[in-house]
Order: sequence, then C-alpha cells, then structure tokens
Amino acid sequence: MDKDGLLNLYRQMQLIRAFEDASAQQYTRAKIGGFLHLYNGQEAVAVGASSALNPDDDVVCNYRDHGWGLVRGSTAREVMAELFGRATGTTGGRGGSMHVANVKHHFWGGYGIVGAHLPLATGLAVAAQYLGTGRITLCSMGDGSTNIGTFHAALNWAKLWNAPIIFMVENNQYAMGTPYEIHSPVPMSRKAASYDMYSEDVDGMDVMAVREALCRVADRARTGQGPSFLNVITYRYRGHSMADPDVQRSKEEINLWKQRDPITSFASNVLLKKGVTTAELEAIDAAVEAEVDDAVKFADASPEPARDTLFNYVYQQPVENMQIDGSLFKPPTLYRNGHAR
Amino acid sequence: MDKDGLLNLYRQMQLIRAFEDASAQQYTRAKIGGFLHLYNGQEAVAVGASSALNPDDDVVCNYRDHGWGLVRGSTAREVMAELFGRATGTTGGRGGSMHVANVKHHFWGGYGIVGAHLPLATGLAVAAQYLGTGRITLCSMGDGSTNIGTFHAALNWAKLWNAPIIFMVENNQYAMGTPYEIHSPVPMSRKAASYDMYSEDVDGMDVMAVREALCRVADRARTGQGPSFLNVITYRYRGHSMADPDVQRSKEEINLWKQRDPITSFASNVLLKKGVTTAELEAIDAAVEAEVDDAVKFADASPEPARDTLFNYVYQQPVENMQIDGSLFKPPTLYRNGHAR
Amino acid sequence: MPEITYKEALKRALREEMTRDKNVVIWGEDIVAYAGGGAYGVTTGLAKEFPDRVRDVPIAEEAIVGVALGAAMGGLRPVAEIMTVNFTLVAWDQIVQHVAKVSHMFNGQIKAPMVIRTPNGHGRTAATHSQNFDGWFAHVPGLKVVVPATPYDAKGLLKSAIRDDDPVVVLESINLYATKGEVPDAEYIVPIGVSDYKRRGSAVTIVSWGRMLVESLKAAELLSKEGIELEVVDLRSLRPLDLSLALESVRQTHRIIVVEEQMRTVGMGAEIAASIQEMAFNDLDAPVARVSGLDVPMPYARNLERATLPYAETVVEAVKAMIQKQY
Amino acid sequence: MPEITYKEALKRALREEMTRDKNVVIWGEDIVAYAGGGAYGVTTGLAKEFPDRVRDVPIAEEAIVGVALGAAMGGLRPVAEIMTVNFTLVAWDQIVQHVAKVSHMFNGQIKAPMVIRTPNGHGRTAATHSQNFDGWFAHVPGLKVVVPATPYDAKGLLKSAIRDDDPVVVLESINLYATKGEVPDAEYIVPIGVSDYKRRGSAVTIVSWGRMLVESLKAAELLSKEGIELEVVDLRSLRPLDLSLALESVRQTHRIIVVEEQMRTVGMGAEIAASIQEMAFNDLDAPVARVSGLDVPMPYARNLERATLPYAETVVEAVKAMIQKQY
Ligand SMILES: Cc1ncc(C[n+]2csc(CCOP(=O)(O)OP(=O)(O)O)c2C)c(N)n1
Ligand SMILES: Cc1ncc(C[n+]2csc(CCOP(=O)(O)OP(=O)(O)O)c2C)c(N)n1
Ligand SMILES: [Mg+2]
Ligand SMILES: [Mg+2]
Repeated sequence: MDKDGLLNLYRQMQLIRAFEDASAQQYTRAKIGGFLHLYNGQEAVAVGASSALNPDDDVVCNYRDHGWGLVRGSTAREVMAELFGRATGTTGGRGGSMHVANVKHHFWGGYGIVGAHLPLATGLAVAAQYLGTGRITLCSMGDGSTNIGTFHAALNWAKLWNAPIIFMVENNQYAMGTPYEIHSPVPMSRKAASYDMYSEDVDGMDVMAVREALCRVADRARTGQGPSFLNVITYRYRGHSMADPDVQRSKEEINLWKQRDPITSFASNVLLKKGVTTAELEAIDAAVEAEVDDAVKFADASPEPARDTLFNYVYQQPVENMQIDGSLFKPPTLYRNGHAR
Repeated sequence: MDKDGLLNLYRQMQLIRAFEDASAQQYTRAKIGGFLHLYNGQEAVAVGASSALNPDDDVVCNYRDHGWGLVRGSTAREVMAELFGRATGTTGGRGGSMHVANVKHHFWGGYGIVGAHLPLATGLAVAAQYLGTGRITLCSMGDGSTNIGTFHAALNWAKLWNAPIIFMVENNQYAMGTPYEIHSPVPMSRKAASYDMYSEDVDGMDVMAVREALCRVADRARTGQGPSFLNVITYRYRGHSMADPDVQRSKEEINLWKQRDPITSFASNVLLKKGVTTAELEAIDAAVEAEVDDAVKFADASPEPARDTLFNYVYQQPVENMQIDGSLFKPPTLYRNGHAR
Repeated sequence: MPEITYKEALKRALREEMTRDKNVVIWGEDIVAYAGGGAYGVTTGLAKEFPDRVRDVPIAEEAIVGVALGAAMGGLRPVAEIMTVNFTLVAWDQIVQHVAKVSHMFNGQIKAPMVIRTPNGHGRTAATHSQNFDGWFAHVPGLKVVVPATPYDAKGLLKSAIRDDDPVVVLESINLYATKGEVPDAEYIVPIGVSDYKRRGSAVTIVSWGRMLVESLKAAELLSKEGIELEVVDLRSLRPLDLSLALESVRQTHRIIVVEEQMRTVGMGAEIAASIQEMAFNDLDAPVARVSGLDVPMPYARNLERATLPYAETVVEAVKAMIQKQY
Repeated sequence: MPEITYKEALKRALREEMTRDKNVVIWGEDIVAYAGGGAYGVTTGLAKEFPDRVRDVPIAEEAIVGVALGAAMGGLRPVAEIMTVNFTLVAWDQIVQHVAKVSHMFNGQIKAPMVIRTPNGHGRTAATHSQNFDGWFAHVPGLKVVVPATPYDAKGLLKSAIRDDDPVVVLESINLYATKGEVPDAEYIVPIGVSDYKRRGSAVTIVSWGRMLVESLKAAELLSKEGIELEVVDLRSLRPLDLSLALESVRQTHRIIVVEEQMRTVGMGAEIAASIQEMAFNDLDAPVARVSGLDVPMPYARNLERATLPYAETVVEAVKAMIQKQY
C-alpha cells in the first residue's frame, strides 16, 4: 500500500473516532435519541476490512454501524443527519443510528436484531454467485451474536452452497454487559469448526493485520473457495450504548486496551516509521475535526422528514384499492348513513 | 448383561417392528390418519439407548416416536390407541402419532417441529441439575434436524451450563427425501466440534454398540462432565412417512441396509452364540405378534375422546371469568336487546 | 375452458414465471428429491426443467426466508417454499422484522421482490401441524398477502406475486390442492388486492377466502334449496384488504357473516367485523357475525378435529341463526 | 400508602416470589452483569440476593424460551426475561407451538408454569425495536397474557403470573417503568383475567390497557375540564379477556372506544370491537371505534415517531368526533 493509501486508513479511523465523539456529545444534548452504539476502539476493524474490498462488494453489519457507513460511501453529513433523524440522513431519518445504509455503494445496512442479518448476507452472496457478478459479501457481527440460531443456520448454509462470503466477528469480548465467557462456552476461534470453515484469528487493534486477513479471505471467496470466518479481537472504549453506565468493566481493563489504540499505534508503528510527518497527521486530524463539525451543523440545520412521507416505501408497488399503508380499503365516506331500520 | 436382559432387547426390537408393521397396515385401512412416521430399521437405537438409562431419566425425541413410547413405559395398546385417535391413547387421542408421551415414566414426548425440542430437552437437564435429582436427559433427533437454529442454540447452551444431557442423532441419512450431503456440508461427527462437545460415532444397527455408547456418555452426564453428542448411524426401511412414495432411494441401497438388520443380526451374532435357542426367539416373536394384534383390537374397540373434553388442559388453572378456551368472557345472554335508539 | 387442479394451477404459474424471468428461483425443503418434487407436489418436475434454479435446502426456515430475502435484495426473485405455514413461525423474526421492513426502514433503497409460498391445512395432523395464521400475516405492513380459493385465482395471484416488487405471502390451502376449476391456457394474472363476488344473492352476505370460501359456496348451495340466497364475497387478498364489495353487498343484504378458518380470538375475522361495523353501522340489521375455528390447539382425534373447524354446515347454521334472530 | 415506581413494583414481585419459592429462577440477557442488572433495571440487585438463581444467558431467545419451558416441565418455575418484546419473534415458534401447547397436546400430562416477562415500548428506537404484539399473544390459547398499567397491578399481576400453573406472558411497558403509584407493603395479588374500572363516567366508555390506559386517563382529565366524563376500563389481562365491565359500561354510555398501541389492522382492538358490537349491538349509538397505532414500521425521526402512535390528544379527538357525529 502506498503512502496515500496508508494515510487514508489513518484518516478514516480518525474520522470515525471524531464522528463518534461528536455523536456522544450530541446525544447528551438530546439531538440524538434512542440507542446510540459507538465504535470507539474498533475503528481498525471497519477501516482495515473495507480497504481490502472492492467498492462494489456487498457489506452488511449490525447496529454498531456508523463507522461502516463512513467507510462504505456515506459522508459524515449523511450519517450525522441520520442520527439526528433528518430528511438528509442516510435513510431520511427512518432507520436512525442502528440502521444506517447506503445501497448505491453496496452497503446494505446495519441491522438491529442480533444475528438476523447473517441469513440476509448469505442471500446476497448467493445472489452474486448465481448472477456471476464476481462480488463477495462481508458480514460483520458481534461476539454475542454467535450464540443465536441464525448464526448456525447461515454459516451452515453458506458452507453448503459454497457462498462467497466472509463472516467476520468483531470480538470486543462483551455482549452488552455480558463477558464472553458467560455467553460462550468455547473460544471464538472454535465456532466455525462445525462448518469446516476456513478461520483466522486477527488482531483487531492493528489495521494492517485486519486488512491483510481480509485480503486473504476475500481472495478465497473470489476464487470459489467459499466462506470464511474471522475472529477479529478488538475492544470498545465506551459502554454498549450511550445508555450503558459501563459499570461492569474495570478502568484497568479499559486502559490496558487503550494502550493498544488502533489509531495511535498505527501512527507510531507504521506511519511515522514510513516517514510520514507529525505535521501531516495533524493536518488530517484538523481536517476530520472540521468535517465532523460541519456534519453536526449540517445535521442540525437539516429539516425533519415531511409528515406526508411517513408511508412511503411501506410498499414499492402500489396496487389497486390500496391504502397508503396497505391496510383496509376505505370507501370515500367513512361513516355513511344507511337504510332506516 | 444377562440373558434375560439380552432377550428383553430382542423382544423390544421385535415389538417395535411388529407394531410398526401393524401401524402401516392400519394406516392403509384408514384407521390411522395424518402423518405416520415408522421406525422400521432404527429399532436398535431406541432399544439400545433406553436400556442404558435409568427408568426415571428424561427422554425427548422427534415425531418418529412410537418405538420410544414402547421402550419408555407405554404399552402397545396405549400407543396404538393413540394412533387410532382414541381416548385410551397415550395422550387420549390428542397428539396422535407425532406426539406420543408418557410423562409418568419421564418420556416427555415426541415433537413435530424439527429441532424445536432441543431447547426443551436442555431445560429438562438444567432443571435436574438445579434440583439435584441426578437424572439425565436423552434428546434424540434426526440428521435433518442439525441444520436449524435451535440445534445450535441448544447445544451451545448445554455446553455453557454443563448440562447433563445427551444429544443423539438418529442419523438415517435422509431428511424426508433429502439426502445427507444435500442438507449438510460436513460429516455428522463434525457437528459438535464448535461446542467442544464429547462426541462418538455409533453403529446404529448394533443394539449393543448403541447401548455401550450410551452407557459411556450417560456416565459422563451423571458425573458432571456435561453434554455429549452421538452420531448414531442407522437407516429407515420405509419412506419418511406413510405418505412418502420413497422413490428417491434405490432398492439396492435399502437392501444393503436390510442385510445389516438390527434384529436378525442381534439374534445371530449375539443371542444364538450365547446359547439362546431358536425356539426361545420364536416364542418371543409369537408373543409380540399377539401383543400387537391385541393392541389393534384394543385400539379399535376404544372410544373416541368425548366431545366435551376438547378444551381440557388448554389451561391447567382456570381463573375467574374464564371461558373454557381462555378466550373472551361472554355474558349470560349473548345477544340482548338494549335501549331504544 | 380446461379444468385443472389448484395444485396444477400453481405449478403452471411457477413454470411460466420461471420461463419468463431467469432470476426467478425456487428454494424449499424437499422440492427436488422427495417424491419427485415437493411434499404436496406443487413443484413436481420443475427441478428437471430448471435444474440449478429449483433447489432443496436444509431444514432451517429462518435461513430459507432470510437467504431468500438477501437474494431478493441482491437481484433475484426467489420463491421460498415453506413446507407448511406451521413452520413459518421458525422464521417469524425474519418475516416480520426483515422481509416486511427493509424497504420502508431503509427509505426505499432496498427492494425485496420475493414470494413466500406456504400452505395451510389440516387432515389429522394435530396441534403443531394444523394452524392458520391469516390475520397474523395480514397485520404486517410491508407484506402483501394473498389467499386463493380457486385454481383460477391460484394461478393468477401467484403470477402477480412473483412479478410484484414487494414481498408477497401466498397462503395456499392443502385441502384445496386437489380441487378442480377452469383455468384458461392463455396467459393472465389476477391483481393483488381486489376482491371478487363468487356468488350473487340477497339474503345474507358472506365474506370469506381460501378453504372457507369453498365451504361457504357449498353452504350457499344447501341454503339455496331452502330459498335462501347468499351473496359470497371472496377477499382473495388479506393485505391490501379490499372490503369494497363486502360493503356494497351489505348495503343490500344488511346482514353479513365473516367465515374464516383461523381461531376466532384476534383472528382475521375480527378485523373484518370491526371494520364493517365501523363503515356500515347503519346498514346493519344484525351485528357482524363470525364463523371461525375454535380457540383450541387442534387435536388429532377425528371427532375432535371435526369439532374444531368450521364447515359448510357451520355456515348454514350461522346463516339461519342470523336470519331468525330479531334485533 | 407508599408510592413506588412500576419498575420497583415488578422487582418487589420478583423478590417476594423468589423468597417464597426456591424453584423460581430468573434467566435473561444482561440481567446480572449489565448496569447492575438488567437493560431496564427491573432485576437490578436480584442477582446479588439470589446468586445462582438469577443468571445471564446467551443471546438466543429461542433457547431462552425453550430452555425455560423445559425447566418448567422439569419442576422449576422460571421467569424468562426477554429484553424487549421485539425479540420474542425470534422465539415465536417456541412460544406458539410449545409453551402454549404442551399442556393441551399432551392431555394434561405436562405443566408449564413459566413466565415470559417482556416490555413493549418506544423512544426513538425505530422499526425493529418499537413494536407491540398484544393481539398476537392474545390469539394463542394456552397462554395467559397480562398487561399492567399501574405499579399496583404490575406487582399483583406478576405475582399471580409466577404462581400460575400455566405459562403467563407479562407485557410490561418501558414507557411506564418510571411512573409512580401506590403499592401497599403488605402482600397482595391481582387475579389474572379480571378487568377494572380506573375511572367512572357517563359520556363515553374507553377500553384500554398498558401505556394507552395511562394516556386514556390523561385524556379523561382533559375532557373532564370540558364537562365530558369518560368511563375508563382497564382490561389488565388480554387472555383471558374480561369484557364484562366494558359491556356493563357501554350499556350506560352507548358509545365505546378501544384505545390501543398496536397497529390497527388485525390488532387487539379489532377483537374487542368485533366482540362488543356482537354482544352489545342494540346498546350502541355509534360503531365501536378504535384508536390505534398507524399501520407502519416505526420511523426513528422524532416527528414521524410521534405521528405513528396515539397519545392522550388522539384519544381526546376521537372522543369528540364520536360525540359530535350523529348516526
Ligand atoms: C435478537 C436480539 N436479542 C437481543 C437484542 C438486544 N441487544 C442488542 S445488542 C446486544 C448485545 C450484542 O453483543 P455483540 O453481538 O457482542 O455486539 P456488540 O454490541 O459488542 O457489537 C443485545 C443483547 C437484540 N438486539 N436482538
Ligand atoms: C421446522 C420444521 N420444518 C419442516 C418440517 C417438516 N418435516 C418433518 S420431518 C422432516 C424431515 C426431518 O428429517 P430428520 O431430522 O432427518 O428426521 P427423520 O425423519 O429422518 O427421523 C421435515 C422437513 C417440520 N416438521 N418442522
Ligand atoms: Mg460484543
Ligand atoms: Mg433423517
């Protein structure tokens, strides 16, 4: 990877970090509501993984999806506006934080139901296989998502049909507040054993390691060698969501992981060693700060979705007699007077 | 095992065989309706497995359950009456062929939804563990049931909580008409690998092999070593159910398996060698034939369940104002005349 | 016009649409190997005609629906066969949270042009295998739900379903698979969301669909001999729900009965009764009545099964009770 | 009487029943480690008091419900917490086919004394996390379904649920967790299946439950200022469904509105409307009306979320429309 490429990885990680910090702030100002799951600490995963894919490869992830949105073609403005619930957001304020999507760029969205997106992702891969598009699918999920039935049903099916898909666990070692060993009986690296699926453990705090692993398994998928499983070990710095007081993890543990911060370690271990200057990095830092500030302003100035759009796309294809919501046909006058009894 | 014990295994297998043949006949006479899944060929599995358990161990299986009913405390009369849909059946004609049960003897029933009984069975084991009863749970299933989500959710949970349970696949190599390699991507013996679960392959045409394997894993469960997985390789001689024309399997394949018939091979390889006489076996054969004939007569002579029992046990505990079906409270006169308008 | 079975009509719809559009694929349990193709034979032979497009899948309904949805998002038009409606419950999250919602939630970026074909039915198959969830499907915005009662409608609605850009649930009826009816050889479709008079009359309006529509027509024959002429409206779709004919009819008859197979409490009929009384309050000479399945898990025993579901005689009784009763 | 929150009332019920019966266990996601115990804090602290009886479980709702059912069959009285009602869909097969049926299908040989506690709610949580399935649960014979609206009822109904020999679904309301009300220190239970007048009046009858009951009472306050006195019936249980007070009331008021949170089409309100018009046909001066959620997946945007669900003002409008309208 050339210098520009490397700097771009740095820029993307910093953008996500700055974006998430700003989101947290806007949440405390009640500009953002509902569940807000932040990606701080995990930046190397989306950034490294995405960098190994083609722009038209299909990506699916869970609700911790802002970073994915940002690396798969959405602007900070669009994602922030979504968090604000505005018409200019990635889904026009429909999906909110958990359901960012950018289908034009083959980012099929974040999904809020644990594990439920795995069959969908498998279907995308199967469609690409059938249509011969050459595209592959990357399906990211959390460690806590590996215990539910759809995990099994999807991995099993993908193996059976040799689908071009990568199942990537962003193993931050907690499912909400539940530590890994309370929710899972075996090491993560073992969880694909029942499918004879090619599997790797990856250091998720190292963006280059993530990138390289993804290159390997993407190549497998593209060359007909079928699905792979990646256990990407990472950590989130913040609570599960902004609602989480994060009492169950010790300060020590969090600090230990912060010492391996994906951004600063990439800067010092790779970039500076390759001759990038501190000034260059500071310029990037300033640029992303400005980008995020602008995004917040943009979001705040954006209108709410119009009330009359509420029912748009409940259906894509209206049919005769159909109410906007697909419910009951209603005659012109709702209550009319009938015959005398 | 002493001679009586061995002869009892023989008797149980013959009873099941005769029972199933009679069931098939009664089905063609329209005495039995709905789905009828027969156990011919698989007799050694239920008989061998059951013989290794204590009488109060908990057993759960799928809808192919007549054999299980017969070895876990129900009489041929009771099971046949159930198939006839009569008040004297194992569930009073409620459940029919797919839902035979005998809870007094800890046989918790056959279940019609593929894979759905695995969490239930895990719960029985967890309850036994919590209550310290020392009982273990045997959960039998088909090979086709290992691809659905509940398979994973249950095995995973059982391993996590170290539940005293045996997951036993009666691997007859077909799910309805779908051959194993079409429905599963890996050999069955691999399917417990993701749970680090103790696993054995077992010859399901050999009643003693099944018994011995069960003794081993039952001991593990009883001594706190947690759940096990058994891949019991077997074959069903008949179609999936009586509705199955069984066109997809070749006569050759079926005949090959019949040469390894669990009953005749047990007779010639074990019993006769241990000095049992042909006359003794013939006496048993005649006795089970008579038992099954009697069961058919009993079933046929039994009354249908009374119409007024229809709603019994929808609820076990009635509450104030409750209709028999738990639905709407209905005032004494359904339509009354109100005020004039 | 030639007469064919409801089952054959469905098969023809599948064949024609597969021939028309190579992105139509059919995935389901036991639709290739078993018994020449399909537990109930709707797909028999299709795997031979379209080898890589008709595939047996693992028993894992959550994946059948979810993989089909993903494939629909990715450009195919999958027809997912769920062997019977009972097993859709395993896929309920996928259907309600995902199939129905991806289009709206992602603001129109995603289309899910897929079909879930699945039959209802009974026949001594007991509690876990004899259910009807008509109203549950109809509750879900984002789904279209069709419920053909005749071979003609079965073919025409299934073709519409496959061509539709929204997910369509096709609720077939096992107990109707063998019934025969006229189906033209020439191509046609039946539009989704349009109800149909299946019999004209003036005494009482019957609103029904699927198997109970057929029972209602039998009841109409019986009552006709006594001079009571039913008007029978076939809803054909449950979502969108077209009550225009039912309302038109009740304005003439002033009495209306919903006839359904589903259990009564919060079933499909509840919606229809609630809506009709709301929209035709002053037209009614009697409350909207419901003939429904009893609120009880289906027992296996022949007599108890028979007692649980409505039949033509049940409809006859309900009509007579309604006519005799003065309000 | 001391005032406590709805949430605290639930916790007290759990604590008292766990103290009374050592076979009561609580299993759920994040009820031990997360935030001191529980996504919404109902179980906070209980794991400390009952260490081996309150357990965090893997995220796998089909197993939470299925394992709890098996354990109930085997002698425990599990309280399964499903974090929110949205995730019950993952366990839908277990709930409908197994929890609800084992007792009847196996002819009374099996008891399933278990509780599924799960909250409904919304709060900018968008389509997958803001749903209401009241009518779906109420459709299922074999389940009992309670829907407390006040701290008093929350405690009393949950205690009844835990003691009941049948499976009971307790549909709590996230949006009510922080509301306060009087709850006696002395032990009491509220029987399942008994509705309750929460306000007396003569103008219009409101039938409601859960969050919308509270909104209906707010509406009653607003209307009272204009001299319109609502009579408000709290169903408290949806199955068994006790409409006796609603019928008694409508015979005085002649007008009745069902107020529910669920989406309208084939929701719980449909059953109530259908039943009331059937049982009180001649008492009605107007059709039974429904105030319901709109038929649309819940959007995240504040204004669209607000537009989707009914509130006190929606009830006020509906009451006024009903009073003004002549039939
Ligand atoms: C089926 C389902 N059950 C429960 C939840 C509630 N929930 C949301 S996130 C979460 C934890 C998931 O943890 P993990 O998969 O490790 O992802 P992470 O948040 O760490 O990225 C839970 C329990 C849900 N969204 N879906
Ligand atoms: C969830 C679900 N899907 C589909 C079916 C229909 N079905 C009944 S048995 C069966 C095949 C099961 O095969 P296997 O598990 O190998 O058991 P076997 O019949 O061989 O004992 C199928 C698909 C069902 N009962 N449940
Ligand atoms: Mg995690
Ligand atoms: Mg099999």
